[in-house]
Amino acid sequence: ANNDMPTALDKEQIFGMAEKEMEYRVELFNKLTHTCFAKCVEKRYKESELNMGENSCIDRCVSKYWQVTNLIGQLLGSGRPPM
Amino acid sequence: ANNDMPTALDKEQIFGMAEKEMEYRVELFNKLTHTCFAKCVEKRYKESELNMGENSCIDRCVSKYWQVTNLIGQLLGSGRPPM
Amino acid sequence: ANNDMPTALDKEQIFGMAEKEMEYRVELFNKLTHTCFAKCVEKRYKESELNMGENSCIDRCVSKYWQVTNLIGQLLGSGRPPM
Amino acid sequence: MDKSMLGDLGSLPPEDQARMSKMIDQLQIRDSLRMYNALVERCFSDCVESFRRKTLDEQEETCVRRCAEKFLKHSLRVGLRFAELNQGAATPD
Amino acid sequence: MDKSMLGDLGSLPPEDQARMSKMIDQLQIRDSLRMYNALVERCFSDCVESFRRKTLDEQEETCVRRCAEKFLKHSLRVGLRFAELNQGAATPD
Amino acid sequence: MDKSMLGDLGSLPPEDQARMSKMIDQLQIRDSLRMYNALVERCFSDCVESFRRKTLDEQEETCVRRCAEKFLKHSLRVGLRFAELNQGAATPD
Repeated sequence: ANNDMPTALDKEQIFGMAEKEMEYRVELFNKLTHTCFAKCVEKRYKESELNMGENSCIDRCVSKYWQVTNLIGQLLGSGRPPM
Repeated sequence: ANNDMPTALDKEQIFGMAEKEMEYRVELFNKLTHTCFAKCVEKRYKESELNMGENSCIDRCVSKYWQVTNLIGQLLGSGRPPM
Repeated sequence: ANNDMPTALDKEQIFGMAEKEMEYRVELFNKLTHTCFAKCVEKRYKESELNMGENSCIDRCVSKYWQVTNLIGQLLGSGRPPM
Repeated sequence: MDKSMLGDLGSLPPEDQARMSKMIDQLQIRDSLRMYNALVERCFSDCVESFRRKTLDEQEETCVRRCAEKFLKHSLRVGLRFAELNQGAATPD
Repeated sequence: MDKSMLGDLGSLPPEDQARMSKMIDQLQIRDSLRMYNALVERCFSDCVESFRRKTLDEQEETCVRRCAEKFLKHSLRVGLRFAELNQGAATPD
Repeated sequence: MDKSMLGDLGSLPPEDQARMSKMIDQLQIRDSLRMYNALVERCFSDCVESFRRKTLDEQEETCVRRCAEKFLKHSLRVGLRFAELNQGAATPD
């Protein structure tokens, strides 16, 4: 669908947008990581391994965070998936 | 007073400073927005409208935040308004 | 040891890395400052001077923060000191 | 945030206006993506407490929707008040 | 974070690929330094409470080590899950 | 933060020194504006609790002043200690 887009916008803008998009992904990943660590990992740090409960909490946390990202993306009416 | 400033500094520096200044304004606005949301908006989210109490709290919060920005700007001796 | 490094990497990359490195130092300093302020300075703000207890807490806080930075740097296996 | 808050470009020569305008566009794109990230983080943190299932339940979804809508209304209101204060404080150039 | 998460470069002309690749490298360096800073801040905040001495005691040091190791394992796991979701959501270009 | 903390430029050729110096200046401007924003946020959050009036009362104003002064003194002290540790850790180039 967007085969000939590059002729329409100039290249600097395309690279600028790609850069912002990647910064956004990195930030999404970092916020998700820190939020799920705070929600799932026991702060006493009695051991250096993640236990089973923490691991399954992390998986569900990532999944729910992803859903919230999509849900809010729809509300903002971007019309495209957040990634 | 500063009519002929552009000749003194080179253009790159002017654009660089304008960019920093704008980043600063965006960050001020974002911090203000997040701080006043945390101070004024009820976290239970029982409805999607802001109620009267929240609205007037927001207005006062913005006003006070602005005053704190000015007050600290004076203390820092910038000699210019923060915006 | 690294006398002739500048010929190997191109200059843009060196400046790019120097910039990231400096951003990292600034961020380290800022995080340290905010963390130690939160840990050591009394939030009642009864006076505008730091008292003796606060001052010695700050010195120890900086020292310990520094050690944590080094400790985690070793764990990450960077092989170089964090600064 | 509203473009007008970022400065008055009227007094610049055209080529500088164009450059400044591009810079503002870039800042706005970055800012809106950051806002999106911050909104997701806030509403997730406020609304999702349980991790016994991997999908949002109805209550969580409702909470997230309201949180996001409230935040957007809030943000709009702050923008208006902020612009008023800005105008009051602005000095003629 | 894994480079592949940042996008598919295969469809670009070579010189653009090179430029994009450099940009990604720069972002990754910045990101890993930020991660390092954030990890230090978190483990320091969680593990160091007392300021009666200027050196870490053994208990604090153990806590910091475990905190950092746990965080790294956590981060790895999040990366895997995130990549799966990303792939599921990806549309063919 | 002090410029000297950001690195030793003595060993570079003059044109690179100039470029590096400009880069440091840019970082310092950005950093001081961020510090200003962070200081406002912190002192506002710590000192302003009531929103029944739209202007600061005397007590809030005093609190903000002291908070800002304390933070600046704190920041100065941290800078000194940080520089000492930095020097101790510095390896000759």
